[in-house]
Amino acid sequence: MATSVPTFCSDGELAALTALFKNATTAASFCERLAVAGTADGSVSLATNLAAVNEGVNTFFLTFAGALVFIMHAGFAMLCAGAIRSKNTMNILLQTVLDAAVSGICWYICGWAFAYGDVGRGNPFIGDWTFALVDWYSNGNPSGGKGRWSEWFFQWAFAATAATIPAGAVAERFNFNAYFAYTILISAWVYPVVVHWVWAPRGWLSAFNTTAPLAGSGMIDFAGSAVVHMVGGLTGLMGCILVGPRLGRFDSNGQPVDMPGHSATLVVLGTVLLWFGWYGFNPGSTLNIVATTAASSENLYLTSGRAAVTTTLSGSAAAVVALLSGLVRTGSWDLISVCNGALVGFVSITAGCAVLEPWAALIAGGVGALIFDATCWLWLKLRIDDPLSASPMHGVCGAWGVLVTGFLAAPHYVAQAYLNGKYGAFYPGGGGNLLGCQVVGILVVGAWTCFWSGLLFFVLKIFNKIRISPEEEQAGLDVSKHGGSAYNHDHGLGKGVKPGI
Amino acid sequence: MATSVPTFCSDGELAALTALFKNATTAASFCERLAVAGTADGSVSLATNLAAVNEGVNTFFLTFAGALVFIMHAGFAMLCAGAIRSKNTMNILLQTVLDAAVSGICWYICGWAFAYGDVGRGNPFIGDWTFALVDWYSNGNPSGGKGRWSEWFFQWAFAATAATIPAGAVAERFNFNAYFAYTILISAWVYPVVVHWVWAPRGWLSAFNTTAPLAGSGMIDFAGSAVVHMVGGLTGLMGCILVGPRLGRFDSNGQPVDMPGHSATLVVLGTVLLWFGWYGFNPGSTLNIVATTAASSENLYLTSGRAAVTTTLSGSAAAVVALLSGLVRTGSWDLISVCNGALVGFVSITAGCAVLEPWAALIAGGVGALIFDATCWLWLKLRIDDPLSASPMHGVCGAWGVLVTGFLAAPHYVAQAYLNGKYGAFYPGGGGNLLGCQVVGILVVGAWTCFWSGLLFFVLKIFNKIRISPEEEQAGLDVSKHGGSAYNHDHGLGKGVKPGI
Amino acid sequence: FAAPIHTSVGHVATRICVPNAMTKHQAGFACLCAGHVRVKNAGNILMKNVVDCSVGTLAWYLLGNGFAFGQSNGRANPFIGTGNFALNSVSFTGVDGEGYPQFFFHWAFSAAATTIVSGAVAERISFGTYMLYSCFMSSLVYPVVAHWLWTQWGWLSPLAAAPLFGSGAIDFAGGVVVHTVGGAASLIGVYFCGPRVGRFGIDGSPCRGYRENNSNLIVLGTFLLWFGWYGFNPGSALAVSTYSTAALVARTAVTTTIGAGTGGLSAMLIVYALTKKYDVMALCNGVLCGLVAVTPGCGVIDPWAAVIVAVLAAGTFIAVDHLMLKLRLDDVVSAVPMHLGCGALGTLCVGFFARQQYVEEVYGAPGPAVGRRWGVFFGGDGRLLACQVVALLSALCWVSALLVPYFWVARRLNVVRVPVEQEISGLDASKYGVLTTNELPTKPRTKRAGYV
Repeated sequence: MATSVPTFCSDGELAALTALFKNATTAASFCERLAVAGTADGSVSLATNLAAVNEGVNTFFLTFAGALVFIMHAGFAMLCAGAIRSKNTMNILLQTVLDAAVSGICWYICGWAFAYGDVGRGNPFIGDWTFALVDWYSNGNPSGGKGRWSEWFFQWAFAATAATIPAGAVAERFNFNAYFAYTILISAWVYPVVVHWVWAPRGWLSAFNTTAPLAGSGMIDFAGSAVVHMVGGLTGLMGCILVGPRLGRFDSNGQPVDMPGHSATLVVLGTVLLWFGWYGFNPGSTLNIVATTAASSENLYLTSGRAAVTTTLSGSAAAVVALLSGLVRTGSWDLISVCNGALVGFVSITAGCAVLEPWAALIAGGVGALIFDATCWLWLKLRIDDPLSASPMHGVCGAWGVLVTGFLAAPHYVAQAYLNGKYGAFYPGGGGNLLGCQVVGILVVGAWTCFWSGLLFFVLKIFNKIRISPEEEQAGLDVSKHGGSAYNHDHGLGKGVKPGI
Repeated sequence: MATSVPTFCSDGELAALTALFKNATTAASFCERLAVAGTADGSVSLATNLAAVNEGVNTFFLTFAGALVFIMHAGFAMLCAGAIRSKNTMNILLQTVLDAAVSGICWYICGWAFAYGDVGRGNPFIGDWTFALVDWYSNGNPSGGKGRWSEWFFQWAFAATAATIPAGAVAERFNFNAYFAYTILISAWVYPVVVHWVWAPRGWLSAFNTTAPLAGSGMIDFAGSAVVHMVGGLTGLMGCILVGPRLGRFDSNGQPVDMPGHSATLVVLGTVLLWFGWYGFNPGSTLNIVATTAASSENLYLTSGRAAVTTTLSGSAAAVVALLSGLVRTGSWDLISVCNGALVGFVSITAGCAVLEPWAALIAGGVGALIFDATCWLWLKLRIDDPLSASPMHGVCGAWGVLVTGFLAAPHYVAQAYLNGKYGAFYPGGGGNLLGCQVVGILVVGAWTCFWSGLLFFVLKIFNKIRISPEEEQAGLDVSKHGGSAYNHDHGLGKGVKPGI
Repeated sequence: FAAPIHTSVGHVATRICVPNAMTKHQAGFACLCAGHVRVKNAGNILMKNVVDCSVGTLAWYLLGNGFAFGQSNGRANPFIGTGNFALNSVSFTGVDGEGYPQFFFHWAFSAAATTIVSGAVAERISFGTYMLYSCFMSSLVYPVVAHWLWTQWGWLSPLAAAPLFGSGAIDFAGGVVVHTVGGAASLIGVYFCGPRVGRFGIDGSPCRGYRENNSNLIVLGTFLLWFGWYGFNPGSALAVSTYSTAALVARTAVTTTIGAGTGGLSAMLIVYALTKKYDVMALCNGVLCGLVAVTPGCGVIDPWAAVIVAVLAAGTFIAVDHLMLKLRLDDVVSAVPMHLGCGALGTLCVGFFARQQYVEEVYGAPGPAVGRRWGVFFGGDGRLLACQVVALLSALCWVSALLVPYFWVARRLNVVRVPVEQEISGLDASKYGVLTTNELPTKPRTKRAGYV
């Protein structure tokens, strides 16, 4: 398309080369052939083109991965809907959809700013810049260069996931206003601050902090076992402790009464969709897939590919262990156990998916499944009623995932994915720095989350706004709050129960 | 970030250029601009960077294609659940989820090693290296360079698909232990060996075998009509022959009694999810989307793009043919026929999606649909009860897909996708080499699969472990084996049927 | 050499991966529609969705792709494409000839436009009429509008050598081409089909029980559609190989997200204000309205503008939905308010909110013959707005000109609806030989506690 042939040489250089080759045509042709490396006026350069292509590929990668993370909402919705009784289905579906919507707005207004708004002036505790994406276009952002829209999008998908996890724990009896309050609290305040600590380049816990990392190491939480899952799971735990068990969940002797979900098909659909989405969650967390130097590109794509493999193996191991554990406990091949097991495996590998060996992934998943079963048993003894087992799964196994990374993070993989290079205590020479950071991380993130969510739910409880009335609970939330039932299986002539619009 | 400016020239070269340009600054600038092509000490080179970027893009491509293949499990789960009676729903859902988990572990322990573990020492029959991903990081792998994690992941998704296909054929009456046995057998032994034959660079049937290909051609099975679908479908066939029909499927005169599935909505959801996943299955089977030379990149992306188009056309043609055939047979517009038709179209194009013209894809799909209908009719005459029609669909139409490729593989497309370049018998000059290899492939893969699965099921039958008791079958597997029912539409206070934990 | 390869890699990779997400769109529509119709007709609607995919593909392969993007000897006229039918002589090499991926991507778009109608006329249209309509839509109606707005020859296209009013109409991802066309077709279909038996009482007031059957399916469908939209909108950039297109792709993902979130929340709150119920259907509809409304402008507006557009969309949807019922137009899944109402609204909003630097990023800087115009609120002079209005009106005229006669003739021939007996017993049992839920009649009916 170009009207003039691009040339590498300035006029002076061309003249000198003409003198050298003793032929103007040869010199011109020589300079034209060199032009792939650049031109005298800088208008063409393969290196610039390649850098732009890199950025394009990275954007595509991150957008696509973000979309996969987003599809996890469909998974959560189906899982939650299937695992509760049909009279409260609409309520939980509403919450899942609303989580995505509300977290989008919160993340836009202040979430991103608290988490990553720290270019040149943030502090180790919190970011303070680019509220409401202001000046996003014209200013730089943490990754340098123009504002990376795709990064905002990807991180939003994560925030939405954290916000939607507690819904399962408090299902079937939570007041809708209380639900509204906590979803805003998490996505606008609790979650972004934790992200800043653990993932931002200046965060005090961050392994990306190269100036003053904690214990010379920082905490390794690759895709968010602590940041996403512990925050969501522990909020759910505080919620279901303070709201109390569902009516009739425990009989007068304190023995649990089974309340099976209404559709195993939906549970499986939800599980498989979550599994699918996890391949955006974990491999996508490299944030880039190519870079401008060969060595960093290699680190990125090996890390991302490995994350897919360890995720698969951990989930598989946990599902099989959960199947066998369920067989021992109940004597039947339990579908719900297997589904929960697979999800537990994914939660347990999320922190370490980039830095664990495949065999370590099997251990993380398998042990995670046992911890999950033990926690569920303990919760029932303590009369904590968590319909979806969200707090054992995300809260407790999230912590386990962070911990196991402190033991088993492999040296050569840590070197690929992180700069500080402190690795697991199991490997000779690992030392306890990383493990110490992981423990500190678990404690601090746990305390922060429990404090804020506990405070919120306690205040709501004082004002008696946390729980619906027993009559409403008996009738089901769908009828009492949402104007109808989720299923209208009439074969007749439209004698449905909903008022027509 | 760079502390010193990279330069193309050694000191001697710089001195000579300074003399030429009569100016040290010009000479230095000249060498800096050239540095994009490389440096004197080899530390920077655009070609190296580009190779790394390529690898990054390929990793991205393969990881997401693998994720798409994985979502086919959601499709299988919904399809199977919808097409059987609700009393056995949990059983088949459990199998589908467990297939993914078990195949992950089998593929880790020995599947990959049998299939692709052949660097520098494998034989044409089986691979023997990298069991349990050992030394994956430090050693090379078949694609050269460091271990490609994403390739393991992608191939696992294929193995899981092969393992999950038979579940539909033996649904509603199979013993769970027998199911466990065959899923391990397929994913650890039967399937990996076939993969080695047909896809590994040394496999005796492989079209990628450039040293001694069968008949100078090798068998073209681009995305696995034989490798994946025939293996799965014929295992299902052996299973449903040896386990016998469901109780009440044939009346005392041998006439089939209709046993409709319990939810057409789930069947359609499953079909569309499978359709979606197939766009990872077929286009992803190029394994790479860019390469280091322009010509090979072009071959890769044209092949991959074409696979998406032929897949779409074949599925559409088969769906329409199946609709019309159903209309002729039953006089009604049959939804299930259309869904099956679309899937048959995809199976039929899987072997040839990279090498068939669009019109040939229409033929492959349309004829496939008729073959499917004829096979289903024949199965009923023979009193073979395949609830999901998995064996006509995957087994028989898989063979058809391989066969049609032998006739209609287009010369210029074969040249793009394969090295040996033998094309279909329909085209002038094609000769019979490719067709011969396809026939040999069908026979050998069929015999291998039928032998192992037949042996397994025969042994199980001798020990009376293949089928559940008539009482259990009558009551439904969910209640008898899985401790409950898939659907609990009670609005009451937790009087569920599941035993408490 | 290397750079062009990467450019084309970007092209091909986007186009291959993106329609995958678009296929998810079909799954979304299927679930959404099946969730909305009464159980007795679920098989029918599912059937139509699968058929759209199949029949529509063949029509698109044979004719549609040629009318939309075809050329002969590098030329085409401003009104309609003229070559490359049945993928004939499409060039498959080089950067500009991505014939297969382009076919695949736009196939997914045309299937989306066609399927919109199936929900609106659900539960009563005859299958034959629908199938013929589906062919007609994907072979002629949709492709011509796509040609106008999205090709370098189209008379409304901003990519043209001399665009309309020096600007051309901006329809980034199909607010006119997909949604307005689909929505207008729905309106025509709904009008000519007439309401379902018993939908309106003798006094014209709507009867109960005609909306919503399974909220699980509706929510699943909503999420799948939302997911698919990340293929629909960001994918419309069609390449990611430079800084500006990369930023563009990502920005569309951001505006799409914010539009969906705001739309859902606003619709839910409006309905809460009206009925004091938190309504999951309103939320889901609101999400989809937000998505539809940001579609035409998602590449050229700011995040805050997406908030405003989505709030307006939620209001428009609810108002038009009520209006439809007042006019006794029975639109089963509210396709008209959603796709026509919000699609048109979004198209107009582009004329107000489009930002200069984004417009130039997407469509190129102004040249000697090619002007660039931007939104009225950013000091644009209204020419873009005028183009948007013209595009909207001409698309409406085109769809009406083709589909009104089609449905009119079908009604005169009395083949547009199924017989009333079949409608009452449900299409599934009478026509398709299946019930979607085979065990329902034998299972005990669900108890509806505390309700009459």
